[in-house]
Amino acid sequence: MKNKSKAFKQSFTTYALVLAFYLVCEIWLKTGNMSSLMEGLLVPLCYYMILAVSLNIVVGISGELSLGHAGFMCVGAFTGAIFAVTAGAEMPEYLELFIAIILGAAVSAVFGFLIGIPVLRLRGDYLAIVTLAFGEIIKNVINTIYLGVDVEGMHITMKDALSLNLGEGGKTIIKGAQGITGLPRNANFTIGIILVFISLFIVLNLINSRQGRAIMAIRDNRIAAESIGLSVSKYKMMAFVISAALAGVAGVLYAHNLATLQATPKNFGYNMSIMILVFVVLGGIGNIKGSLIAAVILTILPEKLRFLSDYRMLIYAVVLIAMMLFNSAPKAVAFRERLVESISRKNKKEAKEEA
Amino acid sequence: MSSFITYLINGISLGSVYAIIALGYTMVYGIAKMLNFAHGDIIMVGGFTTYYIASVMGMPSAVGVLGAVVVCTALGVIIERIAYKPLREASSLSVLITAIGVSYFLQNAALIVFGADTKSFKSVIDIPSLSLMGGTVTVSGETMVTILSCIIILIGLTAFINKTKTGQAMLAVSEDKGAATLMGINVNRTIAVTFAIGSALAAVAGVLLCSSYPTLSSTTGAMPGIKAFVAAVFGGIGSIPGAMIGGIVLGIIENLSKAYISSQLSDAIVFAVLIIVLLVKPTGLMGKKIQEKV
Amino acid sequence: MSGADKNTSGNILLDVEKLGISFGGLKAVDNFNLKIEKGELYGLIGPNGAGKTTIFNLLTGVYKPDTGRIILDGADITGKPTIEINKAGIARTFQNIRLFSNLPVIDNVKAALHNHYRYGLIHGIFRTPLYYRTEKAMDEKAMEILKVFELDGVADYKASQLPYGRQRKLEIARAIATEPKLLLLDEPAAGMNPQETHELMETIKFVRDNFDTTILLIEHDMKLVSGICEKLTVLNFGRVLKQGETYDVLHDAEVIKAYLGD
Amino acid sequence: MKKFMCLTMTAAIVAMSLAACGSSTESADTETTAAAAEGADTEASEAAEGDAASSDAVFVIGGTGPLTGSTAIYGNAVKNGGQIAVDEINAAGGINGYQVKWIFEDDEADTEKAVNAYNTLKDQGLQMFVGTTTSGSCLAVVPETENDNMFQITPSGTTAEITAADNVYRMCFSDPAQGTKSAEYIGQNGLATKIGVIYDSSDTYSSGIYENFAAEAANQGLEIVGAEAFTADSKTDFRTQLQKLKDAGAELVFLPFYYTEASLVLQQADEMGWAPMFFGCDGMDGILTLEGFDTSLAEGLMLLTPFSADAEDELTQNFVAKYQEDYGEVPNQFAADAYDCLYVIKAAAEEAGITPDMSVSDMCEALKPVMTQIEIDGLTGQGIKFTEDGEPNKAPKAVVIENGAYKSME
Repeated sequence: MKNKSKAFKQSFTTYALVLAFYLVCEIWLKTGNMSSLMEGLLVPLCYYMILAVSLNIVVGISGELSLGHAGFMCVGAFTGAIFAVTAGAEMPEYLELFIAIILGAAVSAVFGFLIGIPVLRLRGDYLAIVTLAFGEIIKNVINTIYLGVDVEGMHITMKDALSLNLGEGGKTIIKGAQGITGLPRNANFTIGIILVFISLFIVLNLINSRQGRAIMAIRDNRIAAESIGLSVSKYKMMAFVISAALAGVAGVLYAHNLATLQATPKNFGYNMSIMILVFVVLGGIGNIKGSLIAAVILTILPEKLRFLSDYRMLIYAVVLIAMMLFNSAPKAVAFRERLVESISRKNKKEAKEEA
Repeated sequence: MSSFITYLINGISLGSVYAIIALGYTMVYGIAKMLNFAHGDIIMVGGFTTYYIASVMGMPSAVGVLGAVVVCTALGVIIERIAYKPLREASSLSVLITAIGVSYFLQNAALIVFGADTKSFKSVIDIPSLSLMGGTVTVSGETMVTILSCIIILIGLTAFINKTKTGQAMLAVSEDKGAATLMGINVNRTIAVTFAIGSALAAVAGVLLCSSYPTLSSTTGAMPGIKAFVAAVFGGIGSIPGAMIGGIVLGIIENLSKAYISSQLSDAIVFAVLIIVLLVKPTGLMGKKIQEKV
Repeated sequence: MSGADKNTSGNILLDVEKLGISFGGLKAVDNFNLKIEKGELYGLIGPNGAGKTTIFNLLTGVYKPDTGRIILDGADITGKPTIEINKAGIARTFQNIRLFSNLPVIDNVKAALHNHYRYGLIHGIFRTPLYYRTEKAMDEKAMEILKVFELDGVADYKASQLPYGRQRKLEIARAIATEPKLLLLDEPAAGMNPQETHELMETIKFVRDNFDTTILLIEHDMKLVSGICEKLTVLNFGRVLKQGETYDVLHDAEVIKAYLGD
Repeated sequence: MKKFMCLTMTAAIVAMSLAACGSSTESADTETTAAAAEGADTEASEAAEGDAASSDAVFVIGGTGPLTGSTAIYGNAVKNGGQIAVDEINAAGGINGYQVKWIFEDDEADTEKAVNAYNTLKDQGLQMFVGTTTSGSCLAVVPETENDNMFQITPSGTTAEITAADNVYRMCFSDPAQGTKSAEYIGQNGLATKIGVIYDSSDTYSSGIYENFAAEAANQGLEIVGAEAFTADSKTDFRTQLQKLKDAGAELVFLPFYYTEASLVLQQADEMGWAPMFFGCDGMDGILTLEGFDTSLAEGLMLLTPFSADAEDELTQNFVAKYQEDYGEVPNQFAADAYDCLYVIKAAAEEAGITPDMSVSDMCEALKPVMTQIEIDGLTGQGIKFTEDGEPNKAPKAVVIENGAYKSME
């Protein structure tokens, strides 16, 4: 069937793109020509790709605006990090990472479910503001948590490190705003890319499944979807939970890439949620491949603009606005269509002439 | 008891600032149907304009305020023309992202133009504080002026929208852009006017924000902007009285939770209350109920 | 009412009694009674604003009735949510077309097959043999339905790319795919030219005969109504004006007056 | 259509990556030529033995800090302070006869961006690292420098763990030093017994000091009657926190955070008509030069600071004058710390006799043993020496603000 092959082609090119990206980077890296900056960016690129793909489930496939995605990333990051410095500390590093990822995904999924119960009752901008609120709550609460462990087990308080009353040989794990330090830095590019592939596998297969169809049907027309017996709350929740779990995976990767983990407005605040949203919108809502590319471009761009020194973020803002206008303004879209048409016409003409 | 009243008044002071920012937010949202994330940054520009005119150039405060209104209005109209108008027919998400781009732009432009160091803003309000209950409770002049301004703006906006032709055109545009066009309303012009008014309000809000909390840097408007957005949603986004009530309620909750629950968790509590309110009243305190037609 | 009297209750598919709802004090539907037999092609007509679509919304659970009962094939479905009502056997189309406009035509139908062809999320993500088996069966079933509506040639088009008339047909195809006992069609011929309307009439009859279903339709096009409906109910100001065999109803003085005005 | 977008975007990526390759080599080239030209021009390097190798070799010292965002002020201070020191050093003949190149990157005070910024510096040939400016991002960069065995001295990262790595030194006081010293000072001088604290619970620096302060307060017989927090998301309104401390009977309020927020605390306390003693840390420095601030509100404010912009000594006065001339602002202690960092590097480099042609790791190995031997007189202290742990031995000085100026409390 034509339909099938089209879907297959879509998925295939997406996988191929990521694979090509991986191979190019690996060769670049192995031949020693890669700059330290690019080398350092490889793992971040992976988690931003995962975040873009995962938010696309909510925004693109399920059609809901979420401004709290960083909150799930935060939950995953802290879950993975706590595991890494406690039970995982004695394990072989890849086993530790593997379990941390599973745990991070699971805990984020649980949070996604709990938050989804109230959030998914709302619509549109109200849903967006409530997701933003949840993201901020998660960040704020994590900043006040002090967690320690000693022979008697876990101690937790929201006051300060002294109030943990740790016994002999006790170890503070989370120190409020000072977060977690001494994390293993065992994430690497290959693992990151494997996780990108797993995320893509889940999302692309989801889209082409019975469940994905239901989610997209609900997005396109909720009332019609109900009239043919699709459970709106069930499938919206499914999208939300899968999305949260993948964001959790990205968070674990984030936490295993840096030696320290703190919840700041910069990394887990609404600014980050918005950044991920920018990937999705710029890449084309619902367009998985596009969001991957947007994630890569927008992560590298500010770094590549460093030569502008003081004007770096200013130019970044201008580029962002220009890209949005070019990508979405009806006039720009029409212009591009004409351009493509004239090029293809020219090509055809040339082909004819050659013949 | 006097502590409680002090906390309450602190809450109202903070809330009145949120309210005045939320008024501009909600108006733009109500009519242009877009979340103007750059609103907070226009506030910052208003603050800086007043600072330079009044504190640096030494002109009277009134000139500073007027200057801020002029600059912000022009800025708002220019932003609308360049960044938002081309996206009028595009998805609302595209406009949202563009607004975020504008917000980054303003913050970083301010950083370059005004420098990275924080400025201490000199209040433009010269009214002594009011002492109540034998001096145990004080209400600052800034608070009184902010609340008064809120009420004046509230009444003024309501009258403008209900009584003038432009206001009626705004209402029509907010209901249905297509139908408004058919009725001969110039939608683009109406939205431009909306942005002009919204930005002028932002200028006033900027001056009052900086007078109440006299610190000024390129990111001054960002967090109050978000909080005011929350306040506007709280009160029912698009509703003008809702924005005012939402702002003040938000300020009171923030301060009472700092006072009686936990100062560390006050942000979380504010957001939690917002969530609860939206679950009980899904369109905010004063929001209109939207019934989808089948 | 002679038709209803002749039949035993075992043959009644839909039994609506004293249905009523009001919006803000205004009685949109009041004391509405309706009995439809299995396999019937039943028409619901009336002037604009008479409450026809409101009755559809009540039957499908979009609105909860203030009064009355709805019995479908012996089961009380009054006040149930839309999803349950669909599962119980009522599917519908909408006056203003509501397709899944960004999905391919075939997926619009496959989405409606959702509750009849099942596999779990894990099967979907890991593409187990069950996934391929089920998807293949769904494709075949969907194409079979699309063929009836002559939409099989455009199965891969986005629903929004179809012309208006075909969108209407797709909506019916989608509703049929849920295997309803009762199919509600809300102005299926709206916006169609006479040729299209004629084709539609044939299709509706074909659906009734071949998909083992009963049809209740709202329509303004009297040619269609008189051409295919066996029985009619005329609604005016939320109340039943006349019920009975199509010919009798259409020649009733009161009905003519309601339609042509005073 | 989507295809077209994808194509354009992919093209953009490819172009950018190519530009990346291109620019990294290209910029390195231009930099060396520029440096060579510079080197040739300077009299100093000509004087330096006339060695051919020395004329085009420079020491590349770099730093990172937030140049954008809400904490941009601190990164800019470090950047500018470092620049002044480098200019002076170069004018005086450089280090061991080699000129110094000062490079600085924006890290947005974010852990992830700090690593990126550090890597960018490495791509530009970084040899010694003065960074990072903020504590949180410093913790993230330390493992990187440790891995590269890059010599690192942070001007202003206060968290205790930063100096755990043996390649990392610190110019400012650590959180324990400040928190503990503050409590000691208050206790030993009997300033007050009922202490209130306001701190930024979302900030590493502020909560770190608070924690150490609270721990020591118990030993000093101080009673913390209230510890109220604020966060980066609500750092303008302190009235309620102040009211709570007032109701709790606090005699002295400890403010371990930056002067930008502290100025609001002082204003709001004044508005309430409450005048307890206020005590700050090194982040408080700068309050007197805050543009537009009514300094009479800071009257009687005590703070522990290593630096004061209106100190009488010549070094400070020259620095402040130069800073004002170049950047139009009065420098704060971040700028002073950065300035001192460069002179520490100079002293150590001269002691160890390192040259720019050494590898990064060799340089670090050469510098480590001499760090405990050098002693410098800087803006932030006289006779500063470093301990084995990488901490400066300088003692925080307590000052009180009187008549709009710092006055030593010793």
